[in-house]
Parts: sequence; C-alpha cells; structure tokens
Amino acid sequence: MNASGTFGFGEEFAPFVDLNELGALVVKGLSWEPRQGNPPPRIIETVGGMLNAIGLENPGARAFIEEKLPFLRQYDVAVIANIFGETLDEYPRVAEALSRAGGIKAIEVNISCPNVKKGGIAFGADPDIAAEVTRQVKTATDMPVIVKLTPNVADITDVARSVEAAGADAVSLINTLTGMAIDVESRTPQIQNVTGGLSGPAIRPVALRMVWQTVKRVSIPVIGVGGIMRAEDALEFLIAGAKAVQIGTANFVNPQITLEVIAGIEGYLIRHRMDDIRDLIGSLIEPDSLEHPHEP
Amino acid sequence: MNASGTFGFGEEFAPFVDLNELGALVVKGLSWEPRQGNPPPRIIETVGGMLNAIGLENPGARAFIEEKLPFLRQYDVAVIANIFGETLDEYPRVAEALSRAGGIKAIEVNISCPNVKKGGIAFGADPDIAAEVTRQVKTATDMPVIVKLTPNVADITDVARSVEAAGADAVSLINTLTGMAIDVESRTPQIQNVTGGLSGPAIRPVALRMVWQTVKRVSIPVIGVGGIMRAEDALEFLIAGAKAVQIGTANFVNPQITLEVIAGIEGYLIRHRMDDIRDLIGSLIEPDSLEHPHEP
Amino acid sequence: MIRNLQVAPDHYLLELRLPAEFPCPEPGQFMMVRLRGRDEPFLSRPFSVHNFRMHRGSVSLEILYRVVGKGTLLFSRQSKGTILGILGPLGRPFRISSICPTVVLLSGGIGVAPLAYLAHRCRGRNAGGKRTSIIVYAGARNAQSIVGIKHFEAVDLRICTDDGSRGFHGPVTALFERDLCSYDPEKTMIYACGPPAMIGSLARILEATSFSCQVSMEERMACGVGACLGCVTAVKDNGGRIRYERVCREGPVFDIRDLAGLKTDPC
Amino acid sequence: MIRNLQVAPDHYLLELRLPAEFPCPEPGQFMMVRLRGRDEPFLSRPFSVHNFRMHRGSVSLEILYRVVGKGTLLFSRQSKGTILGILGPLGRPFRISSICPTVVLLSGGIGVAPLAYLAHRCRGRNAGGKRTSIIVYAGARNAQSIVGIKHFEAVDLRICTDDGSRGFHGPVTALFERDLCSYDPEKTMIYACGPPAMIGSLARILEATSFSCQVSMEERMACGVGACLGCVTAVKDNGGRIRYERVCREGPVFDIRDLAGLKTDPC
Ligand SMILES: Cc1cc2nc3c(=O)[nH]c(=O)nc-3n(C[C@H](O)[C@H](O)[C@H](O)COP(=O)(O)OP(=O)(O)OC[C@H]3O[C@@H](n4cnc5c(N)ncnc54)[C@H](O)[C@@H]3O)c2cc1C
Ligand SMILES: Cc1cc2nc3c(=O)[nH]c(=O)nc-3n(C[C@H](O)[C@H](O)[C@H](O)COP(=O)(O)OP(=O)(O)OC[C@H]3O[C@@H](n4cnc5c(N)ncnc54)[C@H](O)[C@@H]3O)c2cc1C
Ligand SMILES: Cc1cc2nc3c(=O)[nH]c(=O)nc-3n(C[C@H](O)[C@H](O)[C@H](O)COP(=O)(O)O)c2cc1C
Ligand SMILES: Cc1cc2nc3c(=O)[nH]c(=O)nc-3n(C[C@H](O)[C@H](O)[C@H](O)COP(=O)(O)O)c2cc1C
Ligand code: FES
Ligand code: FES
Repeated sequence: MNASGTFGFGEEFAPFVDLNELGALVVKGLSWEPRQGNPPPRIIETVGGMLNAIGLENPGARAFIEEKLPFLRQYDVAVIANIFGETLDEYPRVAEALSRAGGIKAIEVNISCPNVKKGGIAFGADPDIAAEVTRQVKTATDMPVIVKLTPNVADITDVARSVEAAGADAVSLINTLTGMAIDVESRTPQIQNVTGGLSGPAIRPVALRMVWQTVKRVSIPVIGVGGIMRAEDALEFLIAGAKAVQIGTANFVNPQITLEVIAGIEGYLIRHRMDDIRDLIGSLIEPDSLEHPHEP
Repeated sequence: MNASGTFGFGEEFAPFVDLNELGALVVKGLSWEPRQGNPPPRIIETVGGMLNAIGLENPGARAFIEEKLPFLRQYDVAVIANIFGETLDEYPRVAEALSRAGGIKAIEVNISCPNVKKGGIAFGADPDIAAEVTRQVKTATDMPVIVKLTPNVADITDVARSVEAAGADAVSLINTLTGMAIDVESRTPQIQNVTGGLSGPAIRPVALRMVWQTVKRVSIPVIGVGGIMRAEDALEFLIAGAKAVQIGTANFVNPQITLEVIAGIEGYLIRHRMDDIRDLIGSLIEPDSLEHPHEP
Repeated sequence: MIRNLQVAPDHYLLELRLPAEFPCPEPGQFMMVRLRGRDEPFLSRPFSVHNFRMHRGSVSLEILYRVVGKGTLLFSRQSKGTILGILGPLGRPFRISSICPTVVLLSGGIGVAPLAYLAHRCRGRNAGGKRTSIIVYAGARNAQSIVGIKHFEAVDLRICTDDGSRGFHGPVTALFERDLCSYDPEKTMIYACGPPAMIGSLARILEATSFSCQVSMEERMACGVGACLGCVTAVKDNGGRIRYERVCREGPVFDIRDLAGLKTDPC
Repeated sequence: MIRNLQVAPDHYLLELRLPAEFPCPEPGQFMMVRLRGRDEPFLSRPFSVHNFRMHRGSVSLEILYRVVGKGTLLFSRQSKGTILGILGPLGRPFRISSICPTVVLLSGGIGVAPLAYLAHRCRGRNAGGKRTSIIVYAGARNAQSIVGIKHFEAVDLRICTDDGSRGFHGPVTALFERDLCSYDPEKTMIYACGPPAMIGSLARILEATSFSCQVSMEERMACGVGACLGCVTAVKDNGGRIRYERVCREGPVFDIRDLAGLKTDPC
C-alpha cells in the first residue's frame, strides 16, 4: 500500500496505475475543517530524499466524503483514511464522520506530522497524549485504528506501547524526520515554512531500525514506512518484522512502484521457496552470540 | 575541522593532506581503557550515507598520549580530544589525563555515541545526566569543553540548554542517527552489531534543523556537524548560526575535503563582499511574516 | 534518447524516441523526466514539450533545457542510448483561442521552449475568420544564448537581448510595451513564459488593459500529477482571496490576472 | 579512463591514465576508486592493482573487476574519458620471498586480479639462488568466466572450473591439495586470493603443514587509509587471542595462519 500524503486521493494516480491492484490505499491526511496549507515553496530535493512542508492542506472531512470518496468506491481497494486534528477533540470528530461515510476500511491516525505548529508534533512526542488521542478515536469508531508514529522522539517504542495499551489495532512508522535546507546564495530557507519533513531512501535506515525495535516491544501489527524504493527495501522491513509496508515518496518518482514492489516480493518468495509471507515476516537472523567478545 | 572518528589520529591522513592547514583536528573517541570495538562487518553504505558500528575501538587515553600525541605535536594544528566513558566517572578521568598531557587545545565530550550498549546513548538522551557528565568533566579540566550531542532525542535543545547551564563552553551536533540495514538474501543484518550510526549527506537536513533550533536557545557557540560534503553545505550551517563546522564522513570520500571546504567558504565571502565571517554566521533571512496566512 | 545536443552555452536540445501509442501532447503541457535505475537526481524534473513529431512506428519528443543545477547537469552528460523515465503529457495546456487571429508570444530565456511548440501548432490556423498571425518577442541574455527559434518559421520574430548584442537592446517586456498600442485587445491572445521578473513586469503592463494573457508557470514539483501538493502557487479568486493551486494540475498555464504574489519588476 | 572493456560476462578491465608522478604500487596493494562529482555510489570502492605500466609522460593502471552491486554496475557503464577519483596505492603488499624459488598462486574468480600483477613482478627474479618458477592455480565458475590470465606469461597455469568446462573439474584447492606433496615447504611461497570458502578450505589444507601462505583479504571499506576502523578482520596472536586488524592498513595481505574466523569449506 502507499503512504499517506503521497498518493493524493487516488484519482491523481488513477491514470497511471490500476488502483484495484493495490493492497490498500491511504489517502492524504484529513482534518475537520478544510486547510489551505503552507505557502510555497513547499518542497526541496535533498540527497536521497526530499523535504516537504505541505502544511496538511486538505479539503476537510466533509468535502472528502462528498467529492473524493465516491470516486474511490468504484474500485476494489481497501481505503484507509489518514486523519489529524489541531486539537484533541478534532480527532474523534473526523474519525466518526468518516466511519459513518461508508467505503472506508480503517482509520490511520497521524499524531506525527511535524509541519503545522499547532498540530502534529505535540500529540506524537508524548506517550500519554498519544494514548489519549488513540482512546478518543477508538471510542468514536468501530473500524480498525492504526496509529502513525513520529520518529522525532528519543524512544519510539515507548509511544508504540502506550498507544497499544490505549487500544490501537496497529501502528505505522515512521512519519518524516524534521529537517531543513538553506539556499546559500539568497541565504533564505529552501522551504517557506523553514523546516519540513524529510522522506525518501535517506531515512530508510532510521525507519528500519525503529520498526525492528518496535516489533520487539508490541504485539499489535507494525506497518513499516520510510524510504522504500524497491522490493528489496520492502523486504528489509518485512524481515525486520513489519506485517505490511507503505510506500511514500517513491510514488512521485515512479507511479507504478507499489505494483512493482508487490511483484518483487512475490518473486522473492518463489525464489526462496516460501509458501507464506509469514515465513518471511520477522525472519531476521540476529547474531545472538557474537563470535568474538563484544567488550574487550 | 574534521569530525571525531573520521580522521583517525591524524597520522592516517597525513600523507594526503597538510595537517597544518586544518582549522583544528578532532581525534577518534578515547576512553580510559583500550577498547577492541565491535566484530565486523562494521560498516555499510546506504543511500547518501553510511552506517557504522565501530564500537568505539580505541587504544585508551594512556596509549594515545604516549603513541599518538607526539606525532600530532609536530603540527601546528589545534588538537581536540574526543572522549567518552562507559561509566560516569570514566569521563573526568580521561579528561584529566588528557589535560595534563600537553598539546591538546580542547576536550569534546561524546555523550552521544549510540553503538555501545553500556555507553553513549544513556548519557546524551537525558538532559540531567548530560549535565552531570559536563559538570564532572569541567571540574577535571581547565580546557574548553565542547559537548557533542546526539540527535536521537525528541528535543535536542533541551539537552543543549542543560549542558550549557552545567558549564559547557560549546556544543557540537549532531552525532549519528541510529539506523539499520538488512541483507535480504541472507536475511542477516548488514552490520554485525545490528544497528549502527547513520552519517553522510542523507542526515544533513536533520543536522541543519537541529543546529538552527539550538542556536536560538543557547548562547554558547554551536558547532555544526552532519553530512557536509562541499563548501555550500558548510555555508548552510554557518548561515543557520553555527560558529564552526566539522566534516566527518566526507573525509572518507575525499581526504582533502576539509581544505576544499575552507577554500570554498573563503571564495563565497569574497564573492559576497563579506570581510568578516561573522557577517555570514546566523545571517539566515527568515520569512518573519508569511506573505499569505499560514492557517486558513 | 536519440540525441542530446548542445545548442548554446549551457543549453541542450534533447530528443527522445517514444512508443507510437504515446499520447500527443498539447502546447504548454510538460513531462516529468528522470534517469532510470539511479537515486540521483532523486526527483523527476519537469520540462515543457518543445516539439513532438510522429514517425512511422514511433514518435519523437524534443525538450530544450538549460543547465541550472544538479539534475540538468546530469542530463547534459547523458548521450544517445540512455533510457529515460518519462511521465506525461501532464498539466493544462495553453488554450488556443478561436476568435483571436493575432497571437503574441513573449519568451524570456528558456521560456521559449513551450512557446515554440505553441507557435508550431498555431501556424496556418484560422481564428475569428482570419489566418492567424504570430508575433514572437524572444528575449535572451545575449546573442549567443538565443535558442529554440528555429521552430519559429513564418512568424514575425522580434529578438531582444539584455546586452544589445542582437535585436532590441532591453527586456522583451519593454519592446512589447512599446508595440502594445498596435494590438487590439479583442483580437489578440498573449502567451508568455519566462523568469519571474518578466512575468511580473508583464502583469504590471497589462494591468490597466483588457488583453488576455496566459502564462506558463514554474514551481518545484515532486509528483507532477497533483498528488503531493508540493507545487502550489498563489492565485486570487474574484473576491481577491488568496488560494493555492497546483502548477502541475490546475497549471502550468494560468491566466496572468489570477496570479497572486508575482515579483514586481526591479527596473 | 582510457578504456573500460568487457572481458567476460560481468567482468570488466578498466584502464586509467595517471599522472607520471603517481607512485608505483607493489603487488597486493589496492586503490580506492570513485566517480567524481556525484553522491552515488557514496563511498569509494577498493580494487587491487591488476597491472601498472610506465609510459613516457604518464603511467597507466589496470583494474580487473566483476560487477556485483551498485558501485561496480555504475563503473561498468562509464566509458573512455570519464575522470575517476583515485586514492592509492594503499595497504601492505605481498612480501616477495628472497629464498623461495617456487611461487604458487591460487586464485578464485576475480581473486586473479592482484595475483596477475604479482606474477608479473615475480617473473624472471631469482630467489634462493634459483630462477623463480611460478605455478598458478586459477579457478573460475566456467570456461567463459576465466579472466585475467593473459598476464600469466611463462608460468605453469593450471585452470580449474566448477563445472569442468575447462581444465580441472573442481575447486582450485582440490587440485592444489592433490599436488601438495610435490612442493617443498621450505622453498615454496603460496599466495592466495579468492572467495571466503576457498580461503577457509586452503587454511584447513595448510593447517598441518609448514607452508607459508599470504592471503589478500576483502572487507568493506570507507576510508581505505586506516582512519575509520570500518574494515577490520579478526586475527589471532600467538597466544590465540582474537584481535581486530584493519584490512586497509595492516592488510590486505595477511599470513593465513593469523586469520581467525575463516569460513570452513562447505564441501
Ligand atoms: C511546468 C514546467 C516546465 C518547465 N519546462 C522547462 C523547459 O522546457 N526547459 C527548461 O530548461 N526548464 C524547464 N523548467 C524548469 C526545470 O524544471 C528546472 O530548470 C529543473 O527542474 C532544474 O533542475 P536542476 O536539478 O538542474 O536544478 P536544481 O536547482 O538542482 O533543482 C533542485 C530542485 O528544484 C527544482 N527546480 C529548480 N529550478 C526549478 C524551476 N525553474 N522550476 C521548477 N522546479 C525547479 C528541481 O526540479 C529540483 O527538484 C520547467 C519547469 C516547470 C515547472
Ligand atoms: C583490498 C581489496 C581489493 C579488491 N580488489 C578487487 C578487484 O581487483 N576486483 C574486483 O572485482 N573486486 C575487488 N575487491 C572487491 C570490490 O571492492 C567489491 O566487489 C566492490 O566494492 C563492490 O562494490 P559494489 O558497489 O558493486 O557492491 P555492493 O554490494 O553494492 O557494495 C556495498 C558496499 O559493500 C562493499 N563491498 C561489497 N562487496 C565487497 C567486497 N567483496 N570487498 C570489499 N567491500 C565490498 C562496497 O565497497 C560498498 O561499500 C577488492 C576488495 C578489497 C577490500
Ligand atoms: C509530500 C508528502 C506529504 C505527506 N503527507 C502526509 C499526511 O498527510 N499524513 C501522514 O500521516 N503522513 C504524510 N506524509 C508522510 C508519509 O506518509 C511517510 O510517512 C513518509 O514520507 C516516509 O515514507 P517515504 O520515505 O516512503 O516517503 C507525507 C509525506 C510527503 C513526502
Ligand atoms: C566511522 C565513524 C566513526 C565515528 N566515531 C566517532 C567517535 O569516536 N566519537 C564521536 O563523537 N563521533 C564519532 N563519529 C560521528 C562523527 O564525528 C559525526 O558526528 C557524524 O558522522 C556526522 O557527521 P558526518 O555526516 O559529517 O559524518 C563517527 C562517525 C563515523 C562515520
Ligand atoms: S507536483 Fe505534486 S502536486 Fe504538483
Ligand atoms: S577502510 Fe577505514 S580503516 Fe580501513
């Protein structure tokens, strides 16, 4: 499946990829009120990735249900709605409206977007607040709730455990790492918002490490996100223990990437004579006893 | 100047670059006891960077003073000793021994290396422990003390303020981001230690963001480190407010990089008619009032 | 890639062979182009269609580009045989009016790229019951860096250079402003593509007039298809309220009067 | 880059022109090679010297390499004229014995690269009062993938292939083991370079003997000069204690008896 914010509402990519073939489709983050987002420039390429500060532009939950969802209902693909709020009570309100709309299979709660000053970061960086958001969303919906975690924390597994205890059905990680770039000729920030979220293959090692750590500490499914560009990259996450993966920025480079990754994983399973992807998930062979003493 | 751990003890690079021309030279991290480090493989290339888990291999402070320092004394370069400890009291012991040795200009305290289970991470992630380490080192030496911070925290500025209050003369940031990579064919970690530190241009946006944030919150000098590959990259850090920069991984790609960056910065100052590098430092033009309303 | 020819200092003409079923682009549309099998440059780069030709069994696409940074530098180093990733045609094209027999094109520097294809497609048409006449104001830094004008056959070509080394000495907007009174706002459609200062200055010139003018805009892009919301530009609605529209989807062609926050001309 | 010739499937011979003052490498030394002006591949790649020749005014360096991943794939796509970044010569070379007139070289696959240069430099020498005689065991997957043997002039060349399509059918170590009794441990110096399984198997064969054997090892490298401590391999000291040494600095050539943690042969 794709990652939120990188596939629009499906319709943008429909001319380039058969939406029916995707495992699932995560839409751009939705809030209760429509949001205009940040002024441009909003993006800049970096080495092995990009920074973005879209500012969570979206038409709002109601406009989404009326204008975007009917299009997606035509396809046989599990739609996952990514939601966020500026205040704690916005989350359950959006969740409830989307649950009632029909045609959505799960809710992904973004407690991690670092771009908007009032939103995002505060919820996701504190395990207690993250748990509170989770609880509120859970009471507002009967659908499975995936909580999407921010990597801009000291220990992501604390937040993961906390939202698990609060009833999350799964966690997805990671969202973007907060970064920045400067145009040295004009001495201005490359992004009008000054800071933005770093995504792409540059962050894959960090995402993979966090997924591996989290898998060890929670029993709910972990969805791996961050820098997946090829089937091998997705395999790394699955081997580390992720039950599924999301592809974000790579869609921009190649709209067909999700299907190519699915085909690549299938090819790998056949080549390695695995009948079931469960044989692959979490199959990392860890050097349990180091050959030589670790400490002198 | 270079960053610790990427330039050995100077002698390794001496055939390729004139050490007299470096602004300063930071040696590989030193502990009290010699350390053997981690078993191989210790490094792997990633997109726009590399992971390393050297395990802080070093000959120990005494052997450094006897075997490595005499070589460095031949050069007219400010030697900065990077130190770490496995326990809190190892730090001041190493600092004291090095202060007495002669030929060292400053101490950089690594409270951030994430590779060794017993060391590093615990000190740097907690502002209070970081402050305690700083205090202890300050009492053990009269030399300037630079504290090197880890990016694997929720808010690096908290740690920076805390070590500033504890007497640090400067902070340097960032050390590596903890990451991981897997060989999918063998399903084993690419690094024997499983996780390693991510460095190189991939992390530059994160480092720059943290430097910019820290400059705003402390009054001691901030030294920028992370992914500098060219003069423009160094300029980004200076414009963001760093008083100096360190070059790490780039030395591996080009041993002359430090000199090339110095020359590039000089060229920039001339082109932009700046007499004094202080006109450059912190000269970022921030969009104070956004042209269009940020929130809808 | 069939060829990648240097046509002036820093300027290259790239010709690509595409499969025959590749849809024919309209003038003003663009393509997202990338080098395959590499992580560098990371994102695709947007380029306007400079020319598009059908052959038996295949079609060829021409892109005219200027080297400005990492991506274009890497493109310029490729040679015949390199396989590029192409996504397109994308975006809303120039609207070709059926009532304006006079077409005025204003290009600044590499802005000539889409306008040449537009001129190609306007040539020989009828509009408002008359044969279309095309006037091109093509601006460049100096005589050396004038590119892309070979496609302007049978047009009234007025060259401007910043240093006066060829044609009019000064910006295209200055020459155009001088000629302005010779055009009839009802019968003329203006198309422009060029640097921000040129577009800003054009907007100022046209402000008090009733001329229609379509501008092809540039903004950094990641996806090129409308999904990432990275490429927005500020537009104003009738009430003067500011809104963001995607250059890749609602653009790249905009009505100059809708654009907000244009640079004002330094001169 | 003077040429970059495909010599077998996945195998290339790269020839570089270097400035005349470039120091002459010893056999077993290596170079760190990178593509300039790009971030990809990120680190330099280590390659052994396969040949080195002095010309008037310049010298040329040959590297024989096999495409195994991203870096070597990108190298293989370069052509004449590309400027590469080269750091070297690096590392400790093979020691050439002045008392052993018999030199046995064992190469597995691309391991032939440094040994060809070693053979070149041993040829025609005298050791222990006798003319050096060189015996080469060169192993490859199949007849097609035998590379780098053109430098083995005037040597006793014994080819082994895994599929028996040329020479001995089986690993080099098997053929060598069969011949072992014909060599005098006091008068023979063995040099080896090849995959871990081959080195492991050779170590086992030599364990109970008193032959001297120098092995060129491979490990991932970042700096190539000893600064990053990334390239260590486990060695044992006399007391059998394990220690790490840098392949780029204390190596790449090691005494086979010092190496710890070698793979044991699967067969
Ligand atoms: C719709 C459209 C059509 C275009 N048509 C042409 C054309 O026909 N010929 C031509 O030479 N150029 C054209 N451009 C501009 C061209 O896309 C940029 O020059 C190019 O992306 C620069 O890439 P770079 O890596 O060399 O520069 P860098 O500055 O290294 O690029 C860094 C990032 O900024 C983006 N960027 C930089 N400059 C621009 C710009 N002016 N517009 C959009 N993104 C930019 C890059 O795509 C990249 O993501 C067009 C742009 C747009 C939006
Ligand atoms: C001293 C020395 C001499 C060598 N001489 C030759 C030679 O003459 N010809 C030749 O074909 N190869 C030689 N190699 C191996 C060669 O360095 C690797 O094949 C090459 O680095 C692979 O790069 P890649 O990007 O294609 O592979 P990838 O697997 O994509 O590389 C990923 C990372 O692992 C490292 N790596 C992968 N395989 C090896 C390896 N076997 N040894 C060291 N690092 C590796 C790469 O350098 C890179 O940093 C030598 C290695 C060493 C250490
Ligand atoms: C342009 C852009 C917009 C994004 N918008 C959202 C969003 O609305 N909600 C969200 O939870 N994550 C958002 N993300 C984060 C991605 O879903 C993903 O977590 C992150 O980009 C890392 O994955 P990647 O490296 O594969 O892109 C966005 C990312 C990008 C690049
Ligand atoms: C191989 C290697 C070894 C390192 N060793 C140390 C060390 O001993 N002490 C320390 O404080 N930092 C160490 N670092 C971190 C660097 O000094 C630097 O903070 C980091 O690599 C980011 O900078 P860069 O991207 O320019 O490399 C090491 C980094 C690398 C790559
Ligand atoms: S480039 Fe992605 S929305 Fe326009
Ligand atoms: S490669 Fe850096 S120490 Fe050997």
